[in-house]
Amino acid sequence: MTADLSVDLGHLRLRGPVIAASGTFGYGTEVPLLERRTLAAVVSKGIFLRPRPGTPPPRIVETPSGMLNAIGLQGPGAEALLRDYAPLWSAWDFPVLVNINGETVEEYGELTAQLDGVPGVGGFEVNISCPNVEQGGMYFGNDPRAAADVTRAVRRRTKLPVWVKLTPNVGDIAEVARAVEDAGADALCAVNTFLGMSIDLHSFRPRLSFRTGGLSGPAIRPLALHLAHQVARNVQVPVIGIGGIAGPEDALEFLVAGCAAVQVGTATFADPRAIAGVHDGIAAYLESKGWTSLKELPRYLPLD
Amino acid sequence: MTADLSVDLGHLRLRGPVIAASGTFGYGTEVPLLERRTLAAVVSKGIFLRPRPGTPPPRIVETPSGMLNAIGLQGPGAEALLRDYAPLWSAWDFPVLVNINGETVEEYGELTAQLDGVPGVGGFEVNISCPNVEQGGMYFGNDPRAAADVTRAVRRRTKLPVWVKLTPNVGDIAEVARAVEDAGADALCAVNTFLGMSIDLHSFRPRLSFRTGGLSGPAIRPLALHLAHQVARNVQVPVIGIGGIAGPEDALEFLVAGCAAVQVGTATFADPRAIAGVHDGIAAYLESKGWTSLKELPRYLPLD
Amino acid sequence: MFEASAPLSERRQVARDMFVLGFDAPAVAAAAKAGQFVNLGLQPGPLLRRPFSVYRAGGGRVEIVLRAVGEGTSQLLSLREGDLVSVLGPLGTGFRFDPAWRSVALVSGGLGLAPMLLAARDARAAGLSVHWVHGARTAWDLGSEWDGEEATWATDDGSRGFQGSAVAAVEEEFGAVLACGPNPMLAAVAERWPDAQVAVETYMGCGTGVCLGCAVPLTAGGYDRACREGPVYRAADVDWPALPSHLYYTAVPVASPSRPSPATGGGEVPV
Amino acid sequence: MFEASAPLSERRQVARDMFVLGFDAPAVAAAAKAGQFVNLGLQPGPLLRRPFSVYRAGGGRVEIVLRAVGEGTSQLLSLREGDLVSVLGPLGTGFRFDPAWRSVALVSGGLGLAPMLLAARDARAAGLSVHWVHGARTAWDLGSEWDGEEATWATDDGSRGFQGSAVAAVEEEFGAVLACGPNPMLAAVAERWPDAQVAVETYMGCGTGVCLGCAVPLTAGGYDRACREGPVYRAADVDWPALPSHLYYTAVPVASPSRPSPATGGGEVPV
Ligand SMILES: Cc1cc2nc3c(=O)[nH]c(=O)nc-3n(C[C@H](O)[C@H](O)[C@H](O)COP(=O)(O)OP(=O)(O)OC[C@H]3O[C@@H](n4cnc5c(N)ncnc54)[C@H](O)[C@@H]3O)c2cc1C
Ligand SMILES: Cc1cc2nc3c(=O)[nH]c(=O)nc-3n(C[C@H](O)[C@H](O)[C@H](O)COP(=O)(O)OP(=O)(O)OC[C@H]3O[C@@H](n4cnc5c(N)ncnc54)[C@H](O)[C@@H]3O)c2cc1C
Ligand SMILES: Cc1cc2nc3c(=O)[nH]c(=O)nc-3n(C[C@H](O)[C@H](O)[C@H](O)COP(=O)(O)O)c2cc1C
Ligand SMILES: Cc1cc2nc3c(=O)[nH]c(=O)nc-3n(C[C@H](O)[C@H](O)[C@H](O)COP(=O)(O)O)c2cc1C
Ligand code: FES
Ligand code: FES
Repeated sequence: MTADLSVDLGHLRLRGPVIAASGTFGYGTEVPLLERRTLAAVVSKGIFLRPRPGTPPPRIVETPSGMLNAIGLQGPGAEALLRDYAPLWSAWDFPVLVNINGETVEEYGELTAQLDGVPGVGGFEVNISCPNVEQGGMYFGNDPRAAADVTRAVRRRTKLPVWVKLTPNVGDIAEVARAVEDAGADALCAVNTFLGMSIDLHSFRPRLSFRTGGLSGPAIRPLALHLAHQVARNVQVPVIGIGGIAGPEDALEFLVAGCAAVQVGTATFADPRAIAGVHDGIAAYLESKGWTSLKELPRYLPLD
Repeated sequence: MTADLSVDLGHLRLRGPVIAASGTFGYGTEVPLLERRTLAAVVSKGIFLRPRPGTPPPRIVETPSGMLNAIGLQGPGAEALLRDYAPLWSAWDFPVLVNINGETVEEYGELTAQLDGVPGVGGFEVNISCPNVEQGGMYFGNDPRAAADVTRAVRRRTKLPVWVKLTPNVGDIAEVARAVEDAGADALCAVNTFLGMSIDLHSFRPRLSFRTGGLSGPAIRPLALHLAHQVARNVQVPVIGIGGIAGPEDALEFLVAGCAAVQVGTATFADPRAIAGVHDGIAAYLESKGWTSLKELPRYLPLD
Repeated sequence: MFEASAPLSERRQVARDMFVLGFDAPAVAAAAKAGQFVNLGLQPGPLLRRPFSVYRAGGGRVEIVLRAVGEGTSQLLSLREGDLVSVLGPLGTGFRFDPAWRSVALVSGGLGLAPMLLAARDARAAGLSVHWVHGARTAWDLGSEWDGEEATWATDDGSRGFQGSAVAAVEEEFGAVLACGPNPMLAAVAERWPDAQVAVETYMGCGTGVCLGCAVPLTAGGYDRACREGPVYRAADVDWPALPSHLYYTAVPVASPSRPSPATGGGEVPV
Repeated sequence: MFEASAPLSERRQVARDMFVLGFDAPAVAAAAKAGQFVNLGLQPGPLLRRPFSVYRAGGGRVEIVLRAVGEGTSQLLSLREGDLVSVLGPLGTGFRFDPAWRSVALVSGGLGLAPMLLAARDARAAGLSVHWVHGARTAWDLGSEWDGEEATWATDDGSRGFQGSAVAAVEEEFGAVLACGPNPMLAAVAERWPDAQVAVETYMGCGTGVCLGCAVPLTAGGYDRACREGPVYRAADVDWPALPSHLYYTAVPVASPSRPSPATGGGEVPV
């Protein structure tokens, strides 16, 4: 007997709890993944309305149990996405959500409008870790009001699922979480990468051409777990936990901490089959406990 | 020929750039350290005015390339510190700074007054990662105004060096840094531990009895480096870099990023001689470059 | 205290899943007393060291006994002869021995046998007569090495010796009791023999007394450091209900079949 | 693409500090073409895999050639026979071969020799005559393995063959040029032979095309993925000044004499 691992997000039913994280799984087409059955959903690489070249190399630096990246949201733009990928996605038996980005509130809205209703586009993950050019480059995600504005702009343009992906680089993540929930998000994804830096001792300059980058991987797991838990305690909509998940135990920690599902990112770099490993390991765990459904997993969500 | 590794902090001259971090080196008396020559200074375990029992176990959890701790500032209080340790310290050839803590602004001030002028007490490192009981448990370090208040309360009571140790769990660390600089800090220490959590899959509760803990160790290094660099770019007083430093390369990254000195913490758990290793490695590096002094190390402090 | 970059020089099995590893570290071996521990560092490996009781010490070699329960212990058991491990020790305050006791019972459960061979050695050196009472789940889980005269075996399933716990198996009176085993067993020891010396286990950060991570709650209030004042305590001095009993020696039973790990063995699969 | 948990089955030295490692991974070996690479995962070890050109492939074995420049390569070189490594590959787009060229020059510098044995194999299979021109710092740094007819050696110090770079050592005309070596050398190749096929190196996150970490700046604008569209490019298509030249193959020369590391050897010191 196999345990029921399906997840009901309210606005969307997933066949499992493990989702491929944006920017770490390309457009879902790169790796010929044998264990597709274990993929609950894919979030595609972050996209802007128009094509973006991305940042010059070096774009990544390894750090202890983690990595910094500054890809600069390289992407083909909405038009090419719809032409090259959406048709493929429409044939798949799990949803693909598009990770959307903008430099202005209006750009998020326009991008949503262009993608909405196109077969293959299963929903939106709104990346608010983008600099707001109208407000002097301050990140949307750092300001509850700007984050809510973006969420509303997207929400207005679509009836598809709208997930908002929170940044950890903020004083009070719960405040931003409540603001975007109020603005109409169907689910919150916690969290994106943590701002970091690394210095090259040959050039005496940052190793990344962009100077700073986002830290991901197992190193951030305890921090991400804490933030995802904070968010789960402060909103009613489902929370999708992200950050350093490599094995089933890691995913289970996020689920116990109140998340409805998880995303796996950097771990797939070391192991192209990481998602299958997490999924199958959760199933094995439930079975070892004699549980028939993920719903039997105890959750830790104290009120105080 | 040995390179000159001494560091002039303006208010204090250190014989080297490597300081033992608070809470990871006890009171400097625990480990019979053969390589004392390499110790620039010791910051003692955080202390309150009165004795504190600390939190119940478990107090620590290992994480990938890091660890969470929630010791709860266990300590003997000012009286026992002066009786048991200050006399020993007064015989040492490097300064010991006391890491001071309080639940109210007044408590910081009183603790400073009690310790000031006692032989062996070489200065103060003000830990502002404490909950402010007068303001509903909000951390002093998260609020530029409260942080400045604490700094002033300490500054008023002593002419000894006053370092203020910043918390990374804040929206804009530069704002807090400028506020405590204005309030009279002689140096800023960046950074303390990052808030994190870990869940026990046997009990379905946090592994730490205190629920959350502070993440330290190599995992946080890229984050700490980024914050220390931010601070260094925003203040005039010297900055002491802290976070995940285990080897000489790590320390050099912080020095290039604008720090005047560094502290080594968690690394000493894996290697009781880590401080000597960092110090000697920096010396070897300078010599390999043909430099006679740490002052020749290029710094990366762009203005924009 | 010494830090030795010590080669593995011995490996033998002593019970089901239970192995002895020996490292050449003469200075540590010469200084080690019963109840003390060594803190082992692996590189590459987990960030923190792993503490292990000294099982045997002599001939320039330090031995420990262990079972694979997680990352560190698994890695230790996959070492090959000659591989280097950083051995830090001896650490902590071991058992005390008083000739006035005349006799001593060594009571251990499971891996709690670890300090008992040295305890027997040091007890005999103090002129005491030694009786070892050792319990485990089944006969397969009892350690196989004992060089003393008197020993009583206990198993949960009665497959060898007394059926029941090692504590219950102690029938005579002794001048003193020394015990080691899972914390709940030690709580039972404290009930019966408040003055027993028990070696506890806690999570450890440093092993050298600087981090305060290894807090042992005391009945007198406050906390001691297991790595410094301990790991050996007077049984009644420990506040047993406050000492975590949820230090599990079994990993969470999840399988990650598809993670590429040398530990999972060979094979080649398309991706 | 395959993922193999593959045992080390071969280790030999081919130049000063330069070693060949062989892993039993039949499916990878059978599929590998010249210019492709494998991405090696170590556990315990660094988080990310490490990419290496396929040096030789056959008999069920994949070989790579490397020098210790950091954590991953040092760990690889300390493996013992039978130790398992996760081999992911073959990856990337290798060299193309066109019988119309008649002859091909393989130009390599230092570790850039890595893909050249396979390139020679595949070139011969395409009916091409092959001339290898290989340069290094000194005679001690040249690789020692070459199974072909024509080869020209070049050394910076003139200790063997031509004094100067491998690029300068190429005197004849060839139907095509294939090159591999440090990026600055490849920039020189691009100057002289815009149509040469060159195998570049970049930092890599995934090696499978999903992370966009391995960006290669193109003269046409934008970036390609070294792990997917590359690592082999038409020389003139790469925007060389924009490709990082600060990928150093020498660690920062700092010594951490007192860190306990198996790598630093034995010894026991008081602390
Ligand atoms: C003073 C002392 C002496 C010890 N002597 C021995 C000995 O002789 N033989 C032996 O096999 N073990 C001994 N231990 C326990 C040993 O240190 C742990 O089993 C080991 O640290 C586990 O490491 P790991 O990486 O394999 O497991 P991890 O992956 O760290 O953990 C695996 C499981 O073990 C539990 N665990 C981890 N560390 C500890 C710990 N310190 N105490 C209790 N549970 C823990 C965790 O809860 C987890 O469920 C001793 C511990 C102490 C403090
Ligand atoms: C397609 C490809 C093929 C390669 N083929 C070979 C080969 O056949 N033989 C071989 O020895 N090496 C090869 N390399 C380079 C090899 O991947 C790196 O030397 C290795 O990743 C270094 O790992 P490390 O952990 O030892 O060093 P690190 O500790 O990661 O770094 C040590 C030093 O090497 C530099 N470095 C690290 N990674 C790279 C990289 N990917 N490219 C350039 N510099 C780097 C760093 O700047 C640092 O100074 C290849 C790289 C690529 C991308
Ligand atoms: C190379 C790389 C590229 C990423 N690109 C994006 C992106 O385009 N949009 C986004 O919202 N998050 C992006 N992320 C963040 C991940 O989706 C994820 O939130 C983060 O990496 C933490 O999870 P992990 O530790 O499992 O990788 C990227 C991460 C990496 C490592
Ligand atoms: C066990 C432990 C106890 C600590 N206690 C204190 C403390 O009392 N006061 C303080 O300001 N910082 C304390 N810290 C934080 C360290 O001084 C340091 O800022 C932090 O650990 C990051 O540095 P590291 O990664 O080198 O350990 C403690 C850290 C650890 C790991
Ligand atoms: S383990 Fe650090 S004080 Fe005991
Ligand atoms: S290394 Fe990830 S896309 Fe090339």
